[in-house]
Amino acid sequence: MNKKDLSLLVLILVVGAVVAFINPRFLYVGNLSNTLNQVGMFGIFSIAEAFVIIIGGIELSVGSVIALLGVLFIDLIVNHDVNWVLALAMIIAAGLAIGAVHGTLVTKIGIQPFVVTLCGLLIYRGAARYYTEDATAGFGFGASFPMLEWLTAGRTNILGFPLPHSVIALFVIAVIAWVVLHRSVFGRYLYAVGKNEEAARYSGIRSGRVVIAAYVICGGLTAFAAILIAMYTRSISPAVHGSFYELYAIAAAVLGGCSLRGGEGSIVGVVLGTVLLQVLQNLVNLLGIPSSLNFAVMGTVILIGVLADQYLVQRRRRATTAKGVPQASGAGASVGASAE
Amino acid sequence: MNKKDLSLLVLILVVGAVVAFINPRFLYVGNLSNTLNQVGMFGIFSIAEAFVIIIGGIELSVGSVIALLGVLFIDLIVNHDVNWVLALAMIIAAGLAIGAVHGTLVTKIGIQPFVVTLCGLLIYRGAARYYTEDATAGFGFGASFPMLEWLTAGRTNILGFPLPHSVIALFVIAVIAWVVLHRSVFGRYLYAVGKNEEAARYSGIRSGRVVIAAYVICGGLTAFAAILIAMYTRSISPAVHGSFYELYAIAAAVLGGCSLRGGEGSIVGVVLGTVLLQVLQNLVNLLGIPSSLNFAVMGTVILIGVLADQYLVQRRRRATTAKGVPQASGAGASVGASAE
Amino acid sequence: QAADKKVLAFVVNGASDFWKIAEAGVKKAQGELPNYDLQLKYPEQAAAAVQQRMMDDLVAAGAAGIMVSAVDPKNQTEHLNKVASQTLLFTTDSDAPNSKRIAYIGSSNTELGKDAGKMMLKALPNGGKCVGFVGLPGADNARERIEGVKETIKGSKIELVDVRGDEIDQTRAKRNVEDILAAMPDVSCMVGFYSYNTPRIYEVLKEAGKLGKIQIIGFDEDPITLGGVKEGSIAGTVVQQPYEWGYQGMKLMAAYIGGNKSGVPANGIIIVPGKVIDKSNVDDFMASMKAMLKK
Amino acid sequence: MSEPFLELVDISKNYPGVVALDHVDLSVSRGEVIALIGENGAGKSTLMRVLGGVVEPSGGLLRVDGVERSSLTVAEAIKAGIAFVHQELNLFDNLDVAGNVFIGREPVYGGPLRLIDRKQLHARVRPLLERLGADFGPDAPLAELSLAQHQLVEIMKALSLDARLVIMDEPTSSLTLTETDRLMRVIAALKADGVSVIFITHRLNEVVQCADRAVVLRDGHVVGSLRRDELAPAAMIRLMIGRDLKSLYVPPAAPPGASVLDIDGAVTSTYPDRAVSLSVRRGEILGLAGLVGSGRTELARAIFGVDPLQAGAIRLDGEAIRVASPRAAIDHGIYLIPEDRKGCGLLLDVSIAENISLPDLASYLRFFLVNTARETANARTQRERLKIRAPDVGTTVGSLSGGNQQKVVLAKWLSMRPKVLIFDEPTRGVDVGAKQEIYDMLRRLTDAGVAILMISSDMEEVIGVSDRIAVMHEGAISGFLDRSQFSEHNVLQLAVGHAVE
Ligand SMILES: Nc1ncnc2c1ncn2[C@@H]1O[C@H](COP(=O)(O)OP(=O)(O)OP(=O)(O)O)[C@@H](O)[C@H]1O
Ligand SMILES: Nc1ncnc2c1ncn2[C@@H]1O[C@H](COP(=O)(O)OP(=O)(O)OP(=O)(O)O)[C@@H](O)[C@H]1O
Ligand SMILES: [Mg+2]
Ligand SMILES: [Mg+2]
Repeated sequence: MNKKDLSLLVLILVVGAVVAFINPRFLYVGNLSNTLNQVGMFGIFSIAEAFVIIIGGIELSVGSVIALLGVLFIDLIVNHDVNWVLALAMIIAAGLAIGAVHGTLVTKIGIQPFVVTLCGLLIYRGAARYYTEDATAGFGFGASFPMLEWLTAGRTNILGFPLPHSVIALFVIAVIAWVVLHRSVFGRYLYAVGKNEEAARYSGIRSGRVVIAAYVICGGLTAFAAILIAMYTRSISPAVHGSFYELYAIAAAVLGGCSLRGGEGSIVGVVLGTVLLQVLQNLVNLLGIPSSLNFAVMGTVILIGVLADQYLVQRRRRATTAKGVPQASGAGASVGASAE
Repeated sequence: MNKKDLSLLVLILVVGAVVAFINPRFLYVGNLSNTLNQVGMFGIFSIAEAFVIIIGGIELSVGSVIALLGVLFIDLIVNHDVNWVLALAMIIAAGLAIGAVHGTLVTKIGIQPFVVTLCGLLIYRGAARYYTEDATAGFGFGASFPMLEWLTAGRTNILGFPLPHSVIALFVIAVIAWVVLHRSVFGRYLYAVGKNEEAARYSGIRSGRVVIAAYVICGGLTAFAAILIAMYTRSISPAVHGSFYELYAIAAAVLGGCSLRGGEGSIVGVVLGTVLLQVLQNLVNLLGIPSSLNFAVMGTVILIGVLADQYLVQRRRRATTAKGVPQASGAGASVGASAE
Repeated sequence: QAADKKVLAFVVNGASDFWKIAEAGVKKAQGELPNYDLQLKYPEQAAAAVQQRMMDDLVAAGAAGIMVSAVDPKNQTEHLNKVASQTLLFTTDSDAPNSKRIAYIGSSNTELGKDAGKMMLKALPNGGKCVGFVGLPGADNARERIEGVKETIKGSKIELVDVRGDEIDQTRAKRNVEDILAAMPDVSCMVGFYSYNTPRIYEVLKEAGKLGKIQIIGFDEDPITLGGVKEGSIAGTVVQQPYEWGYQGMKLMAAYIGGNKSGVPANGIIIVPGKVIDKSNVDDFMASMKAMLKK
Repeated sequence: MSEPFLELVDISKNYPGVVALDHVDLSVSRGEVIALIGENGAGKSTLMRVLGGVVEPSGGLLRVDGVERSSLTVAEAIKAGIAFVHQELNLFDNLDVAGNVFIGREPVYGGPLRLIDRKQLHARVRPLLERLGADFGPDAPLAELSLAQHQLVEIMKALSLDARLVIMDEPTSSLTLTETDRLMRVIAALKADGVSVIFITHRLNEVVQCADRAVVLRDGHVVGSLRRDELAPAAMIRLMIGRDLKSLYVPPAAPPGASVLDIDGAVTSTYPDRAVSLSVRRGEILGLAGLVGSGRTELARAIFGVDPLQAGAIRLDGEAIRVASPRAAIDHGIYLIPEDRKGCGLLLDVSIAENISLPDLASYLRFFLVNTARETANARTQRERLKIRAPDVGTTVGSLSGGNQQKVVLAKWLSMRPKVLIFDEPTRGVDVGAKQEIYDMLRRLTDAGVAILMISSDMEEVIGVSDRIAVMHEGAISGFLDRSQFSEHNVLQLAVGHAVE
């Protein structure tokens, strides 16, 4: 765990402690379990986004993909009586395919990732709305897929704590992603391509493939998150479902230390970023803050957290240099950051 | 006008011709005038965004600022009986102040622009909603400020064409912005800081000030656009007013040749990007395309345009190299673009 | 040939299921109006500016009549007048009484709220704390419904302590219910003001095993809401009749254009009353809905 | 010498407006050390890029082990046993040293998972570090290393490849004598192992030291080849630039005047417990020598206001000044020509003219706008003066050869009116002919009253150009040398911290 992750964790603990102090119900098992459930769903597609951000790209179509694939998934199992295992596989495959298309357009045709995925954002949202004729897709009353529901939206009691399966899924995915990013050769390549694509090519890395792979992973994970979210809401209004979720994902990744210039970011950070965002949502409801202030509270807490972090970093640096101890790395960081 | 702008213009003309062919009403004076009015409003804050993108930053709070300042403006003149000239000046000042705060947080404290302006997006939206208690702010029936209305939302007949004043404002702003960006020393500095902040500093450019100036310009122009938009809609639901407008702005800038890595972009391109986005909106309504497909059509046309452009560029390049003529610079561009 | 037909457009205020029912009504009217091309238009965002733009474009494209559910009727008056000066304009869903619209057809949200309030009084004879859930708390329809509820329960032991908004994000809608359940264990009734809010309440209470212990009062006719009513776990729901708006509105517009203005009363207001659906009449209602949507 | 295993036949390469290579032939035999020399922009790097698979030639063919092909990809080149140290460094500053050295060839375990075997990775890097005498560990983050240390990492990367041919494109341009010596020994060892080396450099004594053969390029042609016994600087210069060069040192026109810039107890962050004091006098060139990492660049950055000074004072003409930013330094008349041209010196995708005018735009104003005609005219003058090889001043700097880029960096500052000039490795990658031009210019500047502080790792340059030499060792001045005391030996003694007898 690096320093940035640590200070994020401290921020979460401080916010949590303050909320728990004002309203102890924050710590109730039920509430924690609900919040964790949200963390699970949002964390998965935030990790997806992080993969793309690390290679220096961006994926804006997350929310629209969640809407489109969610609609398709429900449609498959409710209206077309497709076996849910098959439907699940089909949806994940669709997500992978979307990722492959994005990656190919970016690398082979050379279109800016922002443009490619902005078009994705528009097209998939439109497709979802057109497909359902703007009607809400849902399970209807009493429709039931016990096994699927239990797997995706259920909770398992562990030492008296109802652990949501979504968070178990997030845990598994995060561990795998961590190993891939921080321990495997492929992860190295992701960081290398994100930092300096030309140098990566000079080192014999097939940077095109690495970029495509990142988008494919992102697509697959987003599809999986889409299914979890669909099973959670059990109904999808294609016009609004998942809109703005790409911002959540990017925010979580950036809070977690990813730089939009590529080549930076840690999985632990992204998960912690998601936790922070979800705790903030929870806080607004628990403290009875008017829901109109929801966004404002979120923004303010993030800003204060980041400011405090910067302040501490600068104080520490000043303290060490005054004492004559060699200063921390990244002397240029505070200045260079302005260009980040 | 560079090549990129030219191909954007061609795309707009092609789309326009197709629409006019299918539904000649596209060319009716009233319709063109309406579309131009939209171009005026959206173009101004897209130019604002371009300034920030050129220095390598990003401004996500455009939509929220438009909501907050719009609400404040209406509140000032309707409920507080402030003279509209004064109110206008106050709102512009507020926009400049917001920009200054963003710029300072980015340069002096060293927070990533994405984080700063994301917090802005959240906070200003929340503030607007809280201030109005989520109620719609508007002029109500009969409230009238003839001079202000004429200036901001009126149209002047020029050779039989009702030219909206918003588009005149855009024209004036675009000309000034063009001179500033492409001819002045300050413009040089903006591009230099966006391209290589370190090198700019070594050349004696006060990069911090340049960055702050870009955010201030962005804030001021956005405030102006907020007033025009408020006078156009005459009512603002703080929860949704202007939401997603930052995406429009970024999309227009990127379509117009700005790179999110900074240091690139032209004013002509940004204006053309706005025109394209607005013509596409108009098209959906005029051709009776189901509105659920609105987004999808927009995305598809943009994608096709960009693809065609890339295709032509690559063909031209191949043709020249085959002939033995030295190939265009940036051989690595198509591959390097993947990292853009 | 379709281009020769006169276009009548029904511009709604945003995409939702609710308007699907209206669309069924419009479709029925289309069957009876072969000389007209009836269109239902969804703006891509529930924002006044977007809707205005859409109407401008429709006028430019030569629509003969527009029936609109204005996003923000109070402040859109001027623009509505501009539209009314160029084509036939009806309003629906929420009226703009000061505008030059020819007629309004729809229900009164305050009345619907009052209906819901009455239901709450009946469901909670001993009073209790209630929390409401809504998409956009600032929107007029939401305000009027909330007003209606508050007016009716005033003086009783029932209290509407909070109304949580969710920006029409279903994930947040569900999460809001979960959070309220955690924050207020003594809540005794929940009100879903928008059509999708009630099913989300139902699901959360079901998962928490609180069905029956916490009363649910809903609006609109989401299938899950109706299922819950039928099951007895939802006290009841107040529905509007958008089908009638779509059907009657289109017919009236066509008639008006054709010269028959008798359908429009002097004040121009045609109220289609809401309906309270509870366990007693839910089966009938579901059957009639099914019949309506089939056509 | 055995049969050539690699041949370039009739290779050409065209860029818009430039013929970079014009029907070049070159063959490489096992265990042969070839020096590739020539003026800036002669095509050396381009030729090597063709061999390394980075650039596709416009014509000609490559013969590898007898197999003919029209071009190579990077992967094929690596597979054919060709390792490449690029002139412009290509490293990842988000990885550590070991990660950079073995990028693309990480030792793995875990079967299909392909996890990185860190232990083995470090174990493999350590001997390389020792071989080059690097003073940092395998897990040092690259972002914390200096430019010269980056260059060492690049070299390690090539050495780790187990290659048959190692191409080094100006590997020593920012190395000092010590590291260079070590590199010469490494090259000898490679040769003994039967590995071939192609070595590009503008320091001709290095060629004499290690090469079996020198191939000279001019304007994209091979103009000659010198055998080991013909290798002498004068002969090489004659082939490269077609004429002889006079000796380096030109004495100042007048004796140095009062001190202009005084540094008093300056402390930088890397060496917080050591202080630097020195002064530069009007009309003199003070050479600043030292080993890699001795803190010279740090000092220059602090004087120029890029990094804050931890302690100490700067006086200009006797008055204490506060330099908070480069702008402030420039306003005081103190200019810095940075060593890292790619990172700090240039906007790569901007034209030559705009790069040159950037620090001095205020003087190109006409009604608040930039007078582009004057800008272009001035850029043309500079191009003439410094012999920048480019089709036009509108050419983007990124497409120039390394040495020509360096000349653009110099041109940026030479068109202004400085009081004190700090050059950090002014001739990094500049060819002998142009070097002489630059030295002449330095002298002209000092004769006009400018004080120059010249940081240089090139021993020949330090001794040949300076009027006085200061030597740094671990963040402090270990001694000054007057012209009478100038010798390689003395500089080295001071550089490693010994006193001069
Ligand atoms: N990508 C490119 N686009 C256009 N011209 C180029 C490009 N790369 C190199 N050139 C041109 O090719 C010529 C040869 O360049 P090269 O880099 O091979 O020179 P060099 O001999 O290595 O010089 P130096 O000693 O300065 O490194 C130069 O004139 C240069 O401007
Ligand atoms: N950005 C940085 N962050 C941390 N340490 C650095 C940084 N840049 C340089 N250093 C360290 O500072 C020390 C002094 O470096 P400096 O560049 O001043 O040396 P130098 O004498 O100019 O040598 P050369 O440039 O030849 O390497 C080195 O040990 C280097 O590791
Ligand atoms: Mg070279
Ligand atoms: Mg140095």
